[in-house]
Amino acid sequence: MPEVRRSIAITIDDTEIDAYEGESILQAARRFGIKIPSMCYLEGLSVWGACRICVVEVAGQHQPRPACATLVVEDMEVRTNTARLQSHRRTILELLFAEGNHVCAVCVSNGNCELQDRAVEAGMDHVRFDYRNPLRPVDATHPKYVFDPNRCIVCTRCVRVCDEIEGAHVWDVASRGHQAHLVTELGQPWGRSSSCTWCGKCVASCPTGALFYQGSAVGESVHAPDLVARLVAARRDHEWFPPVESPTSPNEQNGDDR
Amino acid sequence: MAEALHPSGDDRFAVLDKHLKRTHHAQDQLIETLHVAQEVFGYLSDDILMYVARALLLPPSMVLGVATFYHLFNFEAQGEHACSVCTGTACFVKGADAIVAAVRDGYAVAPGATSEDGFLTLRTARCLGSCGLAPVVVIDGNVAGHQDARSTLELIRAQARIPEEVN
Amino acid sequence: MTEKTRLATVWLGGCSGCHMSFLDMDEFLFDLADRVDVVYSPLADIKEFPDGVDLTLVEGAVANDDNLELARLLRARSTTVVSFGDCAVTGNVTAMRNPLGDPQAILRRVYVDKVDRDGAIPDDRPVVPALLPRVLPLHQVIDVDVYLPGCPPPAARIRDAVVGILDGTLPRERGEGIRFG
Amino acid sequence: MATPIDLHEVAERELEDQARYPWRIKACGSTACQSAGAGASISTLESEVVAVGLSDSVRVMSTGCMGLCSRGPLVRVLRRGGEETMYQSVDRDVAVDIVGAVAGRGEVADANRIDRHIPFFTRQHRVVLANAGIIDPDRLASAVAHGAYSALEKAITTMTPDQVVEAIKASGLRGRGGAGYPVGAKWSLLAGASSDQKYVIANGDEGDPGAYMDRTVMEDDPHRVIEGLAIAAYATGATRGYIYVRAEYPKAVERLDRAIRAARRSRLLGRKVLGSDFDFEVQVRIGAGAFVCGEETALIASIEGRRGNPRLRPPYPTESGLFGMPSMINNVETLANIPAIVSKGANWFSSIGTDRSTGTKVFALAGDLTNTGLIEVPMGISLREIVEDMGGGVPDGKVFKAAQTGGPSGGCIPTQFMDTSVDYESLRELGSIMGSGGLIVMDEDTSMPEVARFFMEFCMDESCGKCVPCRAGTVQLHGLLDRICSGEGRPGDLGLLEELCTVVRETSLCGLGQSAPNPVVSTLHYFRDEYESLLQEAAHA
Repeated sequence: MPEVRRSIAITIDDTEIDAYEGESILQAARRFGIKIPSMCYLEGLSVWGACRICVVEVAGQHQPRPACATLVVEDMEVRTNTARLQSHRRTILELLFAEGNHVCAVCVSNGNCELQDRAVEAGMDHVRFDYRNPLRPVDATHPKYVFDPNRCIVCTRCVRVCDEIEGAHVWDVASRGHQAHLVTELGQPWGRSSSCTWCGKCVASCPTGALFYQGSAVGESVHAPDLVARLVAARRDHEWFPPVESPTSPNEQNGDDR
Repeated sequence: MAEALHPSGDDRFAVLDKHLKRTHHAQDQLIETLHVAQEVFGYLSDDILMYVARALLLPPSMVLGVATFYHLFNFEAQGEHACSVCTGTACFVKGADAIVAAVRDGYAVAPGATSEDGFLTLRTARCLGSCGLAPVVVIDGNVAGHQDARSTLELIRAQARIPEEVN
Repeated sequence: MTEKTRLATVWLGGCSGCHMSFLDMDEFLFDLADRVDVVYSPLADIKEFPDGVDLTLVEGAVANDDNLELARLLRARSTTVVSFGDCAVTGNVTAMRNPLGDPQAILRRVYVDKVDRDGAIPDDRPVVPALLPRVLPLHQVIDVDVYLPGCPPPAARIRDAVVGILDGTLPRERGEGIRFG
Repeated sequence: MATPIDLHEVAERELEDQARYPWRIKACGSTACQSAGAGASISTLESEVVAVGLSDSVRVMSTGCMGLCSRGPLVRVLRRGGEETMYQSVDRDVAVDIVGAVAGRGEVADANRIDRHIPFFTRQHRVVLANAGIIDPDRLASAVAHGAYSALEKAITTMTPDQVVEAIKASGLRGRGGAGYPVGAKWSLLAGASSDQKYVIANGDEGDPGAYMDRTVMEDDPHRVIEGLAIAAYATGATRGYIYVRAEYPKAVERLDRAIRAARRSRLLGRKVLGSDFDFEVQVRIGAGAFVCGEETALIASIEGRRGNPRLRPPYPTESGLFGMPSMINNVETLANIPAIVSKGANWFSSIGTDRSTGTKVFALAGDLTNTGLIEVPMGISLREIVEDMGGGVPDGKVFKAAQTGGPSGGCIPTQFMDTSVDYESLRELGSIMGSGGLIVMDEDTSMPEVARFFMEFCMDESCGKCVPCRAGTVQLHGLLDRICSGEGRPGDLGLLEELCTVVRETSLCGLGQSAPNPVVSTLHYFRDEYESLLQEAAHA
């Protein structure tokens, strides 16, 4: 039986809501339909708190706080969309666009990309920083999937889903700082990895076009970020809902009128 | 009783195994284990990383992730000689850049890399804590203070001669 | 009747797709023609970028020294400059050579190494302009007033932006009007 | 099980032993003097003593840092009864002369004598470094003879854990690692945490370029760090401790390891410390070259054998730290203050320094100064006293431009603030921080945008890469500074630089990112004209 959770009254953007004890600002906001943009957060996975897109202002605190990793406290007053936050989010998105090689026009995730969507929401119509244009070879050695690090924002959703949900821990982050990048096993091509179970959860969880199915053309990649939350809920509550749409294979969806 | 030989016949594994045994194959000893492995083998090859991963029951990608996070681990064979130039603040103020440039040009070796002939590995070091003697270089483990480009190149040459004299 | 707006469109390092999309405005082009004089454009045979341009749409990234020269010239002679399409705004496909580094190496690979025989890098200056070391978005070379992303920007988006600029009603928040790709 | 050590007996025996020699020659064997050639001069001193037949009356010993590193190798000659002479630049020849002078044959050249009455020495107040350069760090008895572990004994035998925490609170001691958080408050947080297992951790991951205070303490007086950690454990209910040392300090690791083994043999560590009911085990853990591991949560991750990624706080380590247990991390210099506070009392300690910044601070003086090296001064001393009096001012007739404190997280203090009191609040008001104690003096030739670029390169390289503002923001900040410095700045660059500084500062995950913009903000504040003239040059080019 689900336990009864204590309610905590907080205010988000002048709306009073009853959050649950132990819940983050982001979780509470989403339950009440208040949109706070995020990137590295994925319901069902551990909190990473690194993209800093979900920063909000909490009354009494000088520094903005990540909504995904800040637990609600009685009488907390949160603002999610001040001019300062909008400006910070836009700058962070510019940093991400300048860091990799995000060429939306030729991307499998064009039109289905969280990074692209966040940029639109943030009003980012250009990037003021110099593009870094790193050289990052694509790994297409896996029979079923492709990893294009040019589009990777190191949100580690794939690392976490592979470790926490699938239990294979194929992925991890190697190096550090601006050289931090994803690796499978000891950095050999993904296709040679013996621990990959071909489950596709990493592809489903990827917010951008960094992970996709072999054979996907521009705009064809479909992610299913809610797959993880559904899996976690199913395991916890032993209630299995049929997926609303196919969570994995985009090929089955090619007939869709998009 | 002597430690059992590694199946490969490479008795350096015995040293690593001894460390693993002493630390009860504890996963939190990963960094120490990598230190020992590097000391024994000179650098961390894929085989060694896989060996450590298996010994500590850790995913290989996690071992690689940890090893590559820290600056002091090498993944390639190192040069016969090593020259580390301190680029801490005091050494920076006193002109460490010129020393790095001189060694780089003199031995055609980029900082962090080994010259093609395997003679010299050039490194830049975060503060060595000898700021009173800035700029400081370390050649094959010997610290030398108050250096400039010329004296550093001379020290490397002198170091290179030592084995000849011994022979 | 007020004087017509002097409009220029420029084609730098891009595929001309943005200009095609411009033409896709179809019958609106007639309405536009009532309000603007096209004083310079790849769609018109005008050799020199003229003085006193009110509004210039620039397609393409800055990829070679010709692009660079024209970008500076058009900036000096235009009141409002629009980065027109993803190549101008981000570098986009044109800038995909940047990670590969030195353009000479790329030229050699394309014109010499991959050619069966008698390959040579075309370098007949000034007919063939020299490539810049890196392809740059327009705003890294000159000041840009309005950004109009899209690859290409859909015709409706171009129309909204141009009308907004002409009427002085271009909103700050443009929603989907700024989506890349 | 070994019987507990009788500290008084060991101390007495050691002092008697020392008194047997009419002469003692102490040679600094610390890293700085070693790199100036101390190894050769020490062996010459030893062989000369034998050669002149004075083995029975002269004892040569290698000690830790004597402070005036720029003039090393340093040697002190002590005659029974008190007379003491200090020598500088002791090479083999001077070493021969020193032994000759002791033997009554000849003299050492004046140029090699150091006047002990110069402000560099007289203005110091040594608490943390009280034994550095005096004891033999490799011998427990030598440390015990100079008071080591008497404070631990006092705490265990005469004070309750609460009383120890109260004493630290009353002393006003603040964290010496940078931020200056009140130490007593941290201790009571851990003391109040209920758990079967708690950890205390000494942070010896001193990473600021230009700072080597902690290394000196760990190398020259390792027992003081261990004792401080043991007292912290006793006061907070922890039974296990770690000393996290950066791998660049192999000698510190070696000495700490040896000191821990010696202390355990004497029942100063281990089960039933000094015969009491207090159990405490200590382990040294070695980093592997990552500045960010100085950050508490990254340090914990590193001890656990993971990537040194900081994580979000709360929960704070005192709630959930190492292996998920309540843990407390104190900086090495912080812990080295503990024995003196317990021994001499909180009042004695708080009488040193200022009201809100009590005690002393060790600084590593470096850069464009006549005397560089390690000093320990009371808080509240003016920057002018440190730079001009103790440091001997800027050499070669050059003019002082700025002092940099706090390393890559700190800022520059220009000449108009030379009379500022050196304490946590005053430095913060000037846009710098106390930091761990690196103090680098720059003369008129130094380009401040270059200095900012240098520190930003450091932060960029040392960013763990987890959060976007730090990982990608430091790269862009460095790029902006790089092009400004190389004369290719663009008109809007300063505005962009400032905006990005704000974003990185306000949205980064941990202290490294949050403070990375400080050197830029500080130099922009005081030396904006240098940036502007670089941009003007670029515009005209």
